[in-house]
Amino acid sequence: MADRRRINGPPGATIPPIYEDASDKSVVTRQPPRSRPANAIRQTYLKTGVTPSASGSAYLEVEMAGKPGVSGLKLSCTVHGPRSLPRSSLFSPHIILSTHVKFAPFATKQRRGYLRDPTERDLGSHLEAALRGAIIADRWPKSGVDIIVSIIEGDQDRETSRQQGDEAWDMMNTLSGCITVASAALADAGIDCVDTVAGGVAALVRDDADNGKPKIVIDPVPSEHDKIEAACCVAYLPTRDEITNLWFKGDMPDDDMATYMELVQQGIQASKHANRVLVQCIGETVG
Amino acid sequence: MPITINAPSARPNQNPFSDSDSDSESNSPSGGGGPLSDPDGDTSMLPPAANPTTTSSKSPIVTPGEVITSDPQWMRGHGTYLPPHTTSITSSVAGTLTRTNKLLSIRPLRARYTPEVGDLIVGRIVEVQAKRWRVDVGATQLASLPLSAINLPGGILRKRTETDELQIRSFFAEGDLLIAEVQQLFQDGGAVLHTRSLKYGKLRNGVFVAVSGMGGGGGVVRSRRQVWTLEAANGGGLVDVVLGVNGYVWISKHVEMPEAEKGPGAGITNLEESVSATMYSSQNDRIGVETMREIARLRGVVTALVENGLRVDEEMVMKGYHEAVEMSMMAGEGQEDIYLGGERGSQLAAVLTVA
Amino acid sequence: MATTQQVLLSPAELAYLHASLSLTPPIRPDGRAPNLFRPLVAETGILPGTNGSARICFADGTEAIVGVKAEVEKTRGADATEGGEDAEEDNNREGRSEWVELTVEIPGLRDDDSGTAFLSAMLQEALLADGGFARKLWINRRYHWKLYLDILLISPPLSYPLPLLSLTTHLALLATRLPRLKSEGDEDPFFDDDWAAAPYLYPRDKKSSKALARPPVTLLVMAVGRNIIFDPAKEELAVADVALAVSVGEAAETDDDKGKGKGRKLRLLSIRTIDPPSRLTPPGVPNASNAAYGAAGATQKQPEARMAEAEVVEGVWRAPRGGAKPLVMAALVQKALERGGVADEVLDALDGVDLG
Amino acid sequence: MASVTIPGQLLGPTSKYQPGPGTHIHQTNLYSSLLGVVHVSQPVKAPGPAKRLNKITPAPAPAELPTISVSRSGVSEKREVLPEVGNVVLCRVVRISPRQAVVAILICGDTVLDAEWQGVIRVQDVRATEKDRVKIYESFRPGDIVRAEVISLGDQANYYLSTAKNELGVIMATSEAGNTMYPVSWKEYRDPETGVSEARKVAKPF
Repeated sequence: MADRRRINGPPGATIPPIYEDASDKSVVTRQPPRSRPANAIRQTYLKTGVTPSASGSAYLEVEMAGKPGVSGLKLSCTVHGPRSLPRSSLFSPHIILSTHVKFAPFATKQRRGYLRDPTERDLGSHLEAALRGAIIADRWPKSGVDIIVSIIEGDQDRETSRQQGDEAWDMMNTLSGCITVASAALADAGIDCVDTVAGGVAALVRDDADNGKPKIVIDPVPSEHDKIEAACCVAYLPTRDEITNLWFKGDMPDDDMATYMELVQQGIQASKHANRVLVQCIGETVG
Repeated sequence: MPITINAPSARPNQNPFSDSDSDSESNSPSGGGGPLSDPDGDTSMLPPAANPTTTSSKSPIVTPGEVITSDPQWMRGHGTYLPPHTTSITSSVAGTLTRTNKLLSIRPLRARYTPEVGDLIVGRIVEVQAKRWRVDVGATQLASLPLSAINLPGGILRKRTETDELQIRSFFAEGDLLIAEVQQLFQDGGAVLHTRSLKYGKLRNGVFVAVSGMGGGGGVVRSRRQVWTLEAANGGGLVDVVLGVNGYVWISKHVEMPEAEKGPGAGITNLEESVSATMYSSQNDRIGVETMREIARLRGVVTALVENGLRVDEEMVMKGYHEAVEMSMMAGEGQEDIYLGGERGSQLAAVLTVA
Repeated sequence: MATTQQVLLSPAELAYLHASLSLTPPIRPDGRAPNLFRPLVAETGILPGTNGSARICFADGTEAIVGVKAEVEKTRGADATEGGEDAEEDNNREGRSEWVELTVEIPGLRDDDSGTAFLSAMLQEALLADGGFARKLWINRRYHWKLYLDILLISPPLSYPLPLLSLTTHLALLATRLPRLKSEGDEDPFFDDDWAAAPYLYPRDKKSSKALARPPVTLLVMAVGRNIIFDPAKEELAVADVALAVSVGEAAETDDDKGKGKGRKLRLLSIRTIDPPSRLTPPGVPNASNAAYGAAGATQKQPEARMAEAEVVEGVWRAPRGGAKPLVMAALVQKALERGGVADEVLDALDGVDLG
Repeated sequence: MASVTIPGQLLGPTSKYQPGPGTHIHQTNLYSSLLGVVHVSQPVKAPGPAKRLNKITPAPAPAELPTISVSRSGVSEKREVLPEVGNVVLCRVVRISPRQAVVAILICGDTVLDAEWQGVIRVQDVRATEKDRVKIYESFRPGDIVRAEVISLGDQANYYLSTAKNELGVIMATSEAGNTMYPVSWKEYRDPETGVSEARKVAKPF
């Protein structure tokens, strides 16, 4: 995929514009704080079969809460295969899964290059781990399937300058969207799965409005909170009650497991919400 | 303590082949007769090292280009060469000097396995082709096992059919381990294997460990017996050990050959038929916990021998195993009593080198 | 491809390994106790040209080295907020994640391989999750240190190299020193060129020269059945039901923690699921449906094209499907995080390495 | 009973059904593994419709449970199937060599395949009799459409196919002049315009 034949310029060669923070602190534009309840995800739109030329495809859109005109995550996923492996590859008793996650160059505030950067590869690895647990690989010997997720619009608010500074929290939301959309596309392609896997994110946030007391919310929007302490993204199989991928990071305030357990539990809840959307969506295509 | 971190130290000066070298190489029939004295009984005949630096250091290691001797009484063996217009035998590899009567050869410190006809090896299938398998035997090249060189299920009278070709993967598939014998060598060092014996075939019921084989500094050496069965301690039952000459080792629960005791009444074909029935099975038998523990202990012995630069053969493995059993008894009923890595491994090796 | 390398093992081996690791207590192929690491040899300060370096190797010859280099860099966008009161700023110095650049190189893998990207993202994530780390690189409001961590695996990866790389990075960071700052305030920084006076990145106690704070460590934990196994070797990972990389850091002791038993207080920094290679292993064939089994094989059976869906037969390997129960995962994390548990002892052992 | 299932949906216990395509077993229950329509087929007295009668086969399954399966048909036009041993496939000859003909499998059973799977017809699998006198170039030419049966999953790249039955072989061929030909005998096709015959392994017309 990546172009290795010629030397491409570094994708981030220019310094992106830095928006000057308003000197008067009171005028700082701030996102309205989260208006949804802590245990609700944003509205999600999902549709399968959007790309006729692919074996399976799906499109996912997450609304952006609060502000009008600012859009949320937009993902498109295509599944190609099962198809025969290249002649050079070795015999495989299983289907060979390869996942590609790519941001459109304009998907985020800072422009992305056409080559996949380490973040995208990393997301690809996460997605692969999440899906590999879900598919029944031995149904398709000697074949391969490519799963390509394009992030058309990232889950970012362009008006905040470097308020949070860290893209890392956005990645979790993006990954959970990738998992859900890829799961729908796999079902559309007719590849055997043990269950419908869906992604969910939960975060431990600290808001000044709550006197800095940490609380757990699902499907967090980083700009809606003052500080995200920790977050986790789960890929969850609802009927089997199993997790295929868990990604947690953050700074846990204490060493007791209770907060962690609660966070994962809430992540599962978020995934169940997403799964409801998923099931309804793929059910509709048949009806 | 779940972790041990040591400061780096020079490897204890063990000469892996110091006293056993010529033993394993010349393999004299009276080899059991205690530690070897020099067959010639003449230590002064040891080739004088031309390089003064090596004489001062005790290291038995020679490096490429090092002149071993210019005395014409010695003969040039593997790992040495004669530079043009001289008569001095020079090393062409880094390794230890071996002397067999008048023959000087260098055993390289690290080398891949070089197959020889008749070697009993353990191999792993890496590729299945139309009429043959490609087998990893730890050599520079993959060995090949033709479909015509295996025993087909159903006995010797069975004719090879086209169906066999089509279901070649049901005999051996990618990843499968097998015991085989080197039947033939190509000029380029590639080997052709065969499994046409009841002793050979697919391996199951055990664990695999790869150590360096013939030619390595420590590892499996060619000896009289590469395969044997032992009565494991602590009620472990019978355990088979296969030391492939290529350094691939298989340790498994002993499986009684069905109807092997039927006596002469049962024809050889009958026997063959019943044995070959299980030849291509990939289903493990039920294995007791005690057996598994002893198998793990044996595997530990083999790795400990290799990590401490000792040779791996039946004698050393058996000695090491008995020692390991002793050691765990001394230590008492601990959870880690089968572990033979790190400290415990060196301890074991120390005991073995003294004995 | 997979985040972990595919290993070629026969179905019979896999079935044996799985059976022996599912026993209580599990029997590991090398006889280790479930929480026992492979013995290591470690040293620090091996590269004089770096700000800090370390080397760790296993007995099987797997070896990693880490070099840490620091450069002074102008903080981007800092000039915009020129002026202001110094005293107040000192407390909320903000570290930024881009001040740390971490690369992993594994022989035999392309540098843009997703497995390598995954490894380096994981190590970096653990470092940065500890918010205090980037803050240490702050020089003044206009300048900061840019820290380059280059992690090299020297030998081909005989097992999943994550724990090795993490431990080596930990040691290298412990040994890292930055030149002492001589300038004051927001002027262009200049430094003391006496290396002996250079302070450690992780400050130490003057007397015992023990580090007061420590970088995080990442542990590889896997589960087979109900057993939890640390530092799995390649073949053990090949039968794992689930494998996690758990990054653990040290937490500051508060007063009411004092009585909570021995060991240090730990906190969780990051968790990642490692895609275990077990899902890509070839399945075994039960004797009952093996075309080459028994005398029946002689009669021409149609070679089975595809394995029919069947129930589990004892002694026959089947690649696991699906994921892991949330409770199993929680147990893995709990075990790693335990006070006085494995992570604690690993930190202790790393503390014992002479930082020369 | 035709209801829609999604992957992971419970279908019933293994004590009641046998698993068919599109289902999987988890613990003791059967679950769907596809998005599709459920079919339950009662066991037939003689299992397997096209069993050759010249062989005595032991009774295969003592349990005579109905088979439950989930199929994609009806859900979407597109569905991918893998060629399986015993399937009759239609393929196009891609290239020939003295030892085998390489083909691209286009249709498997009654399904048009999305992807192209490669297959080979080895010289010994061309016909059932006089195998040693078969010449590939007298049996197939590149561009021919061939009906064949899958006999093995083959190696990493190829499925092994056979045309060693009367009703298998070339069903469509073009002459060297470029005209579509018609079969005249079990081993000949003829060009209607030039009248020239070309040798082929001809499939017996139904």
